[in-house]
Amino acid sequence: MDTSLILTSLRDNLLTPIPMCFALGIFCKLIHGGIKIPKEFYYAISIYLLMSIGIIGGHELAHEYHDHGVSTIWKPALATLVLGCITPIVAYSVLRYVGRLSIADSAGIAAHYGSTSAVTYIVANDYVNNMGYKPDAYVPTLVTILECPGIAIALVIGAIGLGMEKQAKASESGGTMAADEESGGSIWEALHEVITGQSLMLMVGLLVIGFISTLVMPEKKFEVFKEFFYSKNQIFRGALCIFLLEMGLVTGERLKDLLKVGPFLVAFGILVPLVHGFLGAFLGHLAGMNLGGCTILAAIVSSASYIAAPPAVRLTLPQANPTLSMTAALGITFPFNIAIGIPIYFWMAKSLGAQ
Amino acid sequence: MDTSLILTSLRDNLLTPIPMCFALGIFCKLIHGGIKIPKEFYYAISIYLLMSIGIIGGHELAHEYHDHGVSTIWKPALATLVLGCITPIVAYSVLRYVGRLSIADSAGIAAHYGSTSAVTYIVANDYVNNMGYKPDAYVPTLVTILECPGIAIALVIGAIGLGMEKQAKASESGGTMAADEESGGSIWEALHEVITGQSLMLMVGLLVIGFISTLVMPEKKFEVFKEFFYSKNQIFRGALCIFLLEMGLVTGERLKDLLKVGPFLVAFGILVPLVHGFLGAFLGHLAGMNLGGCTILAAIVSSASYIAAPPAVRLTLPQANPTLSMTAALGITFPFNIAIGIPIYFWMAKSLGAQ
Amino acid sequence: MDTSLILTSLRDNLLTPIPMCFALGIFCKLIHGGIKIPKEFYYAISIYLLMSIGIIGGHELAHEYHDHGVSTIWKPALATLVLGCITPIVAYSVLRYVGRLSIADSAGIAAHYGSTSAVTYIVANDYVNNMGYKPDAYVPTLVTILECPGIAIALVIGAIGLGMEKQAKASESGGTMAADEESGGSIWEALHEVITGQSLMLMVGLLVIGFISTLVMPEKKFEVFKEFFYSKNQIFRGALCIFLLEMGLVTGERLKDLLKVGPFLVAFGILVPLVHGFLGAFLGHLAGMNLGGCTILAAIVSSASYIAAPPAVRLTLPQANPTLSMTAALGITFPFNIAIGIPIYFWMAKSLGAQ
Amino acid sequence: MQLHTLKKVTIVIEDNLRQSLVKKICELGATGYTCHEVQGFGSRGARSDPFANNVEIEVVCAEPVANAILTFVAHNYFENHACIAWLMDVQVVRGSRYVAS
Amino acid sequence: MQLHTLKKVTIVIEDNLRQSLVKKICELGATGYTCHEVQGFGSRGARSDPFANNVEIEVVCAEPVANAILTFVAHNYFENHACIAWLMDVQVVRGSRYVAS
Amino acid sequence: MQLHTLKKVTIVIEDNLRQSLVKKICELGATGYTCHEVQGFGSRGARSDPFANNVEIEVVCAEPVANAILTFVAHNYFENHACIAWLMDVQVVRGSRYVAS
Ligand SMILES: Nc1ncnc2c1ncn2[C@@H]1O[C@H](COP(=O)(O)O)[C@@H](O)[C@H]1O
Ligand SMILES: Nc1ncnc2c1ncn2[C@@H]1O[C@H](COP(=O)(O)O)[C@@H](O)[C@H]1O
Ligand SMILES: Nc1ncnc2c1ncn2[C@@H]1O[C@H](COP(=O)(O)O)[C@@H](O)[C@H]1O
Ligand code: NA
Ligand code: NA
Ligand code: NA
Repeated sequence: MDTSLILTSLRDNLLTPIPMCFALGIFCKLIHGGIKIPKEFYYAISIYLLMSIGIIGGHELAHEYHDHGVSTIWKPALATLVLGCITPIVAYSVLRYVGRLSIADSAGIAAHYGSTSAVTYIVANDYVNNMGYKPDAYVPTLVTILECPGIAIALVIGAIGLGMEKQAKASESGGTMAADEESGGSIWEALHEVITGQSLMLMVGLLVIGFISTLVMPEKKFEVFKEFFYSKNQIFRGALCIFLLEMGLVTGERLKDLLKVGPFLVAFGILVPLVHGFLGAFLGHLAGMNLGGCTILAAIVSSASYIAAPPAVRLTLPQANPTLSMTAALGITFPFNIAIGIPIYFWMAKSLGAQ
Repeated sequence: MDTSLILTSLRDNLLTPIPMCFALGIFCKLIHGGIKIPKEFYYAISIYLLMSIGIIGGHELAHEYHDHGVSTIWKPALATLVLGCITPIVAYSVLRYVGRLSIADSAGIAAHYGSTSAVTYIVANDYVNNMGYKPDAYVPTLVTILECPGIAIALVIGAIGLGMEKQAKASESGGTMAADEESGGSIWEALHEVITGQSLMLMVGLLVIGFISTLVMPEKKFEVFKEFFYSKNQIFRGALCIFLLEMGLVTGERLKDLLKVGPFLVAFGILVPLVHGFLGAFLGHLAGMNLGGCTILAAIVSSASYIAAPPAVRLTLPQANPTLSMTAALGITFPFNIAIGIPIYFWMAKSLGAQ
Repeated sequence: MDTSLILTSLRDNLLTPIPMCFALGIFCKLIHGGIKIPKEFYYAISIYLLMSIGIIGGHELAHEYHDHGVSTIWKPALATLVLGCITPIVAYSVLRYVGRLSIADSAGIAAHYGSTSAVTYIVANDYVNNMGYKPDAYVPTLVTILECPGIAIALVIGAIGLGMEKQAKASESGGTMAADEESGGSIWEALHEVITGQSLMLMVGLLVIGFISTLVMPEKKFEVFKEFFYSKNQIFRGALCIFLLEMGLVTGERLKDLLKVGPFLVAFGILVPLVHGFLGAFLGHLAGMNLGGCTILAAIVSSASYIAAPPAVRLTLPQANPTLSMTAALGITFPFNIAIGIPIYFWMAKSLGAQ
Repeated sequence: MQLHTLKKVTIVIEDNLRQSLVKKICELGATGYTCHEVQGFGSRGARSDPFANNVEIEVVCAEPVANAILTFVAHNYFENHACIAWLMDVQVVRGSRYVAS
Repeated sequence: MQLHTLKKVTIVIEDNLRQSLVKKICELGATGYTCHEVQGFGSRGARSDPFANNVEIEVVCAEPVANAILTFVAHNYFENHACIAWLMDVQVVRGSRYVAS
Repeated sequence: MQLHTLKKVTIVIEDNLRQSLVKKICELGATGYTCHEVQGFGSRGARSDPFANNVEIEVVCAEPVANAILTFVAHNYFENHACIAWLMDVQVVRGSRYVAS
């Protein structure tokens, strides 16, 4: 695992159409270029990508289930759940006690880092497949498991923290301040929003659909759906190019916010994912996942949500500044993971002995 | 043709991605989930589907024409025309004299059931192909023939009915009421709207294009269009998944209207299609169509239009309540056909002796 | 090269789905039909087409570069640059001195004819491939070279012409009129707009991406992108059908403007492209291009831009009437080229001895 | 800045009536209009799916034209169609352009 | 043409608040609303990408309802959300329909 | 509800001028704007295809800024571009925010 290998893998990872489309998007914004992807096109592609993750994941899960029952999957599922609980706590602690951010901002950002980014999953999946290490069949299921709990825990931490702060202030001022219930929706509302939100509904819905129809339909008839949603990656990767172009445009627009958020958040957006990634690779390996699987688990654990988390945080912790979390998640961690993180997680998993 | 066969065929039909996507859409609305398909994406897919039906239909028609001239097609075409004239009359009679709906509502709903639904065609086509019964090559042509006449006839019935009612009232009140010409556009306007509307323009236009270019181009060069618009069904069925997801969302939203429309309309939306379907299978068989063809003809005759008919009815019979017709067509008959109707029509056609 | 050959090639070119979709669009507008392509769908397809031209062009350029270095490409590139400088001057002279149009209108239209139309390139490319004459691998690069200079030169001509006219008027009236700097943006702004505009950013950006990743990635891994963006033309030509349908709708809408613009502009829109096409075929042949390449170069040189040029002209020469240039470019030259021009350029190139 | 006081009519109506209504609006004396798609909710329920959405049409015009448009809309569409219409005063730049002679 | 003078409230706000706000607007006594997506720029920066855009909501209603809506919006959204809201008089055809009883 | 009377400028203009115009609007003293795509018809014909459509820009601001914006628009765009612009009074919540100091 020497440096030259990392460099080669970096080059093989970076100089391919998908990351370069992301770079083109950023570049275009920097020179005030005119690429404009209609929002509806972007949404259409993201619907397609989420459905693809779901149905293909369900399809492979059905094969795994058919062959091994739940014997291979329960440990990785448990590991993922544990990771979903640890990461928001790690993130919150660092933000609040090292970075000295406000309770709301710390919890808000922690919610993003406790959840996951579907595009990071896709790129990591492509990466390990390209390296020739087919990941375990149940990995897409882990993505759906990871989506929710981290957001829930971070929001609860935020609510408790704000409650205690208010009590502290109230007892300080000696008076009895009336609780201001109106500000911010309830956590249950926010969780309902996440669980029934577009990402989870489409991924879980199509996972179930893929699972059931694989068990019921003859393999040959399922083929056409596999073709459309994944096989040979044709449409899938092409769509990803366009998707990342738009992500690059959005990121480029937000790059100037990097200056505003300050060096702490930049360091946070790089170092905490590395820690989370290591935890992911480690627990994944303990749970018996293969090299491809461990790498992907590391990548998704390290990644920060920028689709599911923002509206939930906005609803429950409106005081949290969305610029901070979006800049960290989309402007720092996402490109870091795409460009450098994934090869590092691969190397971590390999060093830990995953095969 | 015992029950277990119907049950198996039901399961094979229902537990496949396309109907399950429809169910997911309904489920999502029931739990107030957040799946949102941009309208433009939905339109894009419907344009693609209509073009596909047209160009592939034209392509196969050209082969049929090349091999047999018009000898095989004139009888089915005539049968379809006859069915397009009978079904609105049946539907109107049931609605007006059994259901006691107003003239405008009866004629408006009859216009929907006199026309046809392209998606029902597609699903039926998939179904019979999956069962291994390739339909006759000219079937897509029948879809385009069926689109119009039923709407025209229902609108004429409505206009005459309203005219007579007005006269009756006038003579009752003994006075001479001035005709209120302003209310409602003319029938010709409405027919122009249907004939030059999106569905027919795209289907007929691409049918002609597919027909001509198949006759002129070498088969090999036409291949790429066939690939895109149909072959191996790859893109086609994938697009259909997304389309039906949106249809499910819309249907789910309207499900609560089911309570409002009352039990008569629910029964109407199930029983009349069964009657129409039987007529379709019967006349199709008489006209010499094969088992696949008869099943599809039954399905399209039984189906109700929810794209071409509504604007035409709105224009000519604005007094008709669109909630009634849309709930019946989209909320009752469409899912009934997708889920249960098509296997029944298949069984009908088979029982009638079609092969 | 007798007439019957032209007629056959005409029929083979016209009676294929792509031009017939264009015709369907025009027909639909003429009968006030209801086909409506959502703007976002149109944009999505044009993004896809531009990215395709770029990435596949870069891919083939990389092979060419790998095999021959720049030895084969520098002459055609130079020829293209020369053509980009000549054509706006030819067009301006004809418009101003034969057609007696105003300086602004002449320069504005000349800017459109100095640039190029990506769709004409695609159709010409399809045409020569269908005829069995694979064009030189570097041709897509020529498209990107041709996009800009013609617009720049026409805008400079317009600015100088207007400046001189103003001076002339000022000295005539004997007074000292203050220059009215506000009207119209600077040429630099307009050029920045063209260079960083959607068409060039996407084409050049993806050309670079295709070039680099072809050199870096193993051929097999690039395959999936090739599949999505071009190979076997499947998605590509299908998308083109829909794109041309919309172009037909827009053109049909503008057909009535044909009457307004008068016979001179109609003649201009047919004859000048023929001259430009001849120059393209001639210089291309001199530069050593093959028959397919010469035909395409002729087609793109003769074609007029209707995407990149209009906003640039609007910015710098707002006095120019956009109806004139759009009608000429989109209503006359584009359909002329698609229907008749390309076979003629093919015949020209063949007559000149290209092989 | 020289401004003319004119009327602005705003109509929110079922999208499929757009084409015939704007034609009528121009016939009634308006020199132009501006429109965009909207979603809505009212006495006839939600109008926000692909099978049922609305369009909002804005027309700047003189008072008599405004009255003619509103009368037409009220007479033809109020009974059976999803529709709302309102009027307000606006200060228009080069307003005389929008008063057909 | 018989016209009623009513108020029109316009609110431009983060799109993801749309659903809960329109629900509240109806609870506060409005009989309907009309809305469409917009892009915006203000003190909280640009709101024009898929992760952050706005919606403009128009409500025709009687003055008390308008006041209730504005108070609700000001109290709940002004501190932490991208939001602007304004009020104007409009002349509404069959205006009594939009005054809930 | 404390309301400030301010002006609202509405400009409907060719979409490709959007970027430069909103930049200018902010330079002239507006604190923000809201815009959305529209289709239109006027003296320069229909503007409703992908090659030619309009944008409607709304700006809430104090009267002097409104005048400056309208003057700029009239001077720069009226002669050669598809454009209409109008002004009205609006009652704005926390209106002082939109008066740049
Ligand atoms: N109070 C209101 N304020 C604003 N828009 C309304 C209001 N009521 C109805 N609308 C709009 O007018 C359309 C038709 O209303 P209705 O005919 O009452 O269903 C609705 O879909 C809304 O877009
Ligand atoms: N002066 C203004 N005129 C019109 N719209 C505005 C103005 N200021 C803000 N907005 C709109 O209100 C939204 C939120 O504003 P803000 O909370 O100031 O960021 C912006 O995204 C704009 O859509
Ligand atoms: N009377 C009008 N009422 C509303 N909008 C108008 C009116 N006239 C023109 N417009 C809008 O302003 C744009 C430019 O108008 P014009 O410069 O007259 O072509 C049109 O495309 C419409 O969007
Ligand atoms: Na994470
Ligand atoms: Na029917
Ligand atoms: Na040219």
